[in-house]
Amino acid sequence: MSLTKEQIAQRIARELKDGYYVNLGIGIPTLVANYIQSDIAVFLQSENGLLGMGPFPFEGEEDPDLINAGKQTITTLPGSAFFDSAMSFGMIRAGKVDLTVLGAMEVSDLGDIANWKIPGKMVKGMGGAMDLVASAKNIIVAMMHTNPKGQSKLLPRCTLPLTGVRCVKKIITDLAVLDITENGFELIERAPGISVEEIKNKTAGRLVVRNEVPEMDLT
Amino acid sequence: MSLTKEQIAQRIARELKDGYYVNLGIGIPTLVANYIQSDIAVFLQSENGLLGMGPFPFEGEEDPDLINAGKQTITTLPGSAFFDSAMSFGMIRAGKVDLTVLGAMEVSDLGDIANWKIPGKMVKGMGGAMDLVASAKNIIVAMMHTNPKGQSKLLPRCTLPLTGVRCVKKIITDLAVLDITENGFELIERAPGISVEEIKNKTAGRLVVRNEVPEMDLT
Amino acid sequence: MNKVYPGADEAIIDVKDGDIIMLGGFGLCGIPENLIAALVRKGVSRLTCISNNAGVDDFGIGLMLKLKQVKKMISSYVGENDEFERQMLSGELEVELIPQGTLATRCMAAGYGMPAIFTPAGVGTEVAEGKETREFKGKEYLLEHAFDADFALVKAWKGDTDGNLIFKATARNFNPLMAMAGKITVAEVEELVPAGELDPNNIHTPGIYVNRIFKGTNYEKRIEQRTVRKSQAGQ
Amino acid sequence: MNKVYPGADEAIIDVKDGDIIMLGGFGLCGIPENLIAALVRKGVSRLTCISNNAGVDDFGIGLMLKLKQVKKMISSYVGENDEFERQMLSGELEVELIPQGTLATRCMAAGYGMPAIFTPAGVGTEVAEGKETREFKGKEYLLEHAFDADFALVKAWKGDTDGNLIFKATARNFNPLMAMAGKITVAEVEELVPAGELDPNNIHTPGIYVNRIFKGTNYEKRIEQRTVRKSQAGQ
Repeated sequence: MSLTKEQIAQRIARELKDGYYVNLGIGIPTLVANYIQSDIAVFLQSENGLLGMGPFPFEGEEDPDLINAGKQTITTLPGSAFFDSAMSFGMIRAGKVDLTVLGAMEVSDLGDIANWKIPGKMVKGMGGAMDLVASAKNIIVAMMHTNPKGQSKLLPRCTLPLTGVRCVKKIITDLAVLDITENGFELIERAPGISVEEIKNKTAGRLVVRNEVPEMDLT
Repeated sequence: MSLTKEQIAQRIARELKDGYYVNLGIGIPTLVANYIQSDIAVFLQSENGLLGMGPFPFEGEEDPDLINAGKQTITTLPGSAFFDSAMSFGMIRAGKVDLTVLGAMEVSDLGDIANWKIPGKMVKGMGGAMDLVASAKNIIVAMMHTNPKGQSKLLPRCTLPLTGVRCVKKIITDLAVLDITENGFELIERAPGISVEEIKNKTAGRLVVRNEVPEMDLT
Repeated sequence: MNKVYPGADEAIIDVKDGDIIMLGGFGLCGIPENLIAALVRKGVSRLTCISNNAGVDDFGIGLMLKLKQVKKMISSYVGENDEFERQMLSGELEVELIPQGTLATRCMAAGYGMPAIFTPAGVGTEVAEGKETREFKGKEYLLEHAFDADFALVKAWKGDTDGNLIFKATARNFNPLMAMAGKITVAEVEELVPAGELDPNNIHTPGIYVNRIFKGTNYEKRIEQRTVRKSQAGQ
Repeated sequence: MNKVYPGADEAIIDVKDGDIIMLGGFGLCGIPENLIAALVRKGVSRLTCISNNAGVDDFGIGLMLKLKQVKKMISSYVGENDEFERQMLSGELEVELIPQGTLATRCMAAGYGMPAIFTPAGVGTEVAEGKETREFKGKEYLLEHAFDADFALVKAWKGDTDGNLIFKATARNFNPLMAMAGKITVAEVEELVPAGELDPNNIHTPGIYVNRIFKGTNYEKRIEQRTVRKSQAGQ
């Protein structure tokens, strides 16, 4: 069965290691925060100027001066620090953020990503995404394997305006975990009950399948 | 009579205007702080990271964590702010410092200045001087008109390695006040009792003298 | 020397039609509410606004968009505003979208007297079109120029009469960067104190960067996405 | 994850001969006294040291110079040290003098992921020799590259167990810039507190930049130029 968004987030959370500084994008990536293992320390960076982001505030405790990059009211954890946007993107550019998780409209089998513009239709802007994908050492894309029309979002080449070139390292979708390799998408894990065949059918870009592909462990 | 160092500082203090942010170099320039008119507000910038530098501390109140760019113990005035060295030179480069006063070994009649190195003899380093002279809108040099051997320090061309090119606007020496103009040093004021002739004799670079040259008013 | 102004209207008295204006804030967080209201009252037009976002339909820069005071927006994200989208798609409004880090760093560059900076953001994308690129240590960067703004309008939490500013939490965002970058910088603050009352160790923007300061009033501080956990009792 | 080290010796255990090391401080103000002492004890040699000054004969980096641990100094001002001058004039010590603002900004560039910056400092002087220049708006600038340091050793006033740092007064100087610039950054602090005790609004260096932290001991804080006014009674 294909994963829910919550399950995608849950699987991504397993990529987090003790001591990691992590930037979580809007959408599915934000949900990752709910599944961080309790035995590791992870610091969430919000590019509007915060390290050490905490959960949403309790009702009535919202502070309009304390939001995340998705403009949601949040809290801070002990050890947090505020800074300006130049320092925020400074630490991103300098590679101090260990992992960036973000959504995408399309990913190519070269690791290109498109997620900021649909010409003639939607132009919200790239926000901090272009800076993040150009600088992060490790970029994981969290998205559905296909768009609402059932078309693959894993392509030989992106059709939408790019956000970044050859930058994505790993993709975690509702159907699979895939690494970007020299030979294209390499299938690493399948969602429970999803066949390699189905993943092949729904992946438009080059897909590499080696031997046995294990099912994801979401326990 | 030629001015004392204190009197040079006193004359320079008259160049300060209300609301000015001023950087005072080591030596005579430091003394300028003692002669700021009481009816104007002047903010002293110390390039090691302070705006709002105050006088020396009272005995026993020295704080080793609070020094000026000359490594002297100092105090702060109300409204002061500390910052790091990048911001300090950031505000200097951005032209936010209204006036820089510094010493010199040589000044040319083009406004070039040399004050950081005597090849084979003295190499202490340029410190912040090169940044200051490259960026300040208004640079006044405070120095003796001649060196200890009696040779002019106001030259057609500097003989020592330069600190900056065509940057000095005004020179205030023990003998005279001179502006740097297209035609060289223009004599603006004489020290009390010093003749135009003496200044001519002690100025090696091009000197422009127009009509009457008033004596400095040091009252 | 007096930097203290009675209010927003006096502090922007010399803003002219066609000026380039930076406005601090991220979303509606930390925006100069009083100064925006004064720009609306003044009715100044053909402005180029540099601001990370463009407000929402009925708040922030959205208020100026509604009155067509803005000729051009330079932003990184504008997805919260229908009127904005309408004007942009109809061609009434010129829009330059740039990466958020590039926006921030071009402000900082202006405040630090650096004419241009190098950033990898946007390399290989349409943002790079027409721009100079350069490789350093095998990685490609874009050359991006410092902004040149007539006014920077910022909002701080506390300020003193010498113009020193302290920001609160994530309402800091672009405010200190823009404060350094304007030819004339105007700061509105929630609390204005005499010089000497703020700890010089904790100043975010030294007064040298601030030309005018006033105490703002009636802060609405609208929240865009009110997200909460259930009441503490439920935990 | 544990960033807290028992002391200076453990925190620099992997510094090797020939490493490039940044050391914070301006003169003797804000220098990492404990870390310098540990480098002396460790006896590492052929170091390249990036530091605004080179200490005095018997304190600060001067202690390392005396033992000939330093192959090259990159500084802006070195006029307080006879042994330094002797080694430099005899050719034992390589010295690169660069403008102070350039030194500071090249540290910041490293911490901000900017490969190079433009500065007017040194244009037309011997500092510009061999360097690329470029004109922006009629003014000439030098292209200067970000530093690349194996270790940054800094001294802060307060720090927490997550590596967040707060500096005091002008002991801040180069410390936060270098803290951002090292491949590995080690901070010694006068006061080390549990994460959560420092006000997140007042952090100068966020912990993301700090790999190791420890509580320093026996701070001497030597004053180079003790300048005072006569006692208050005399005023």
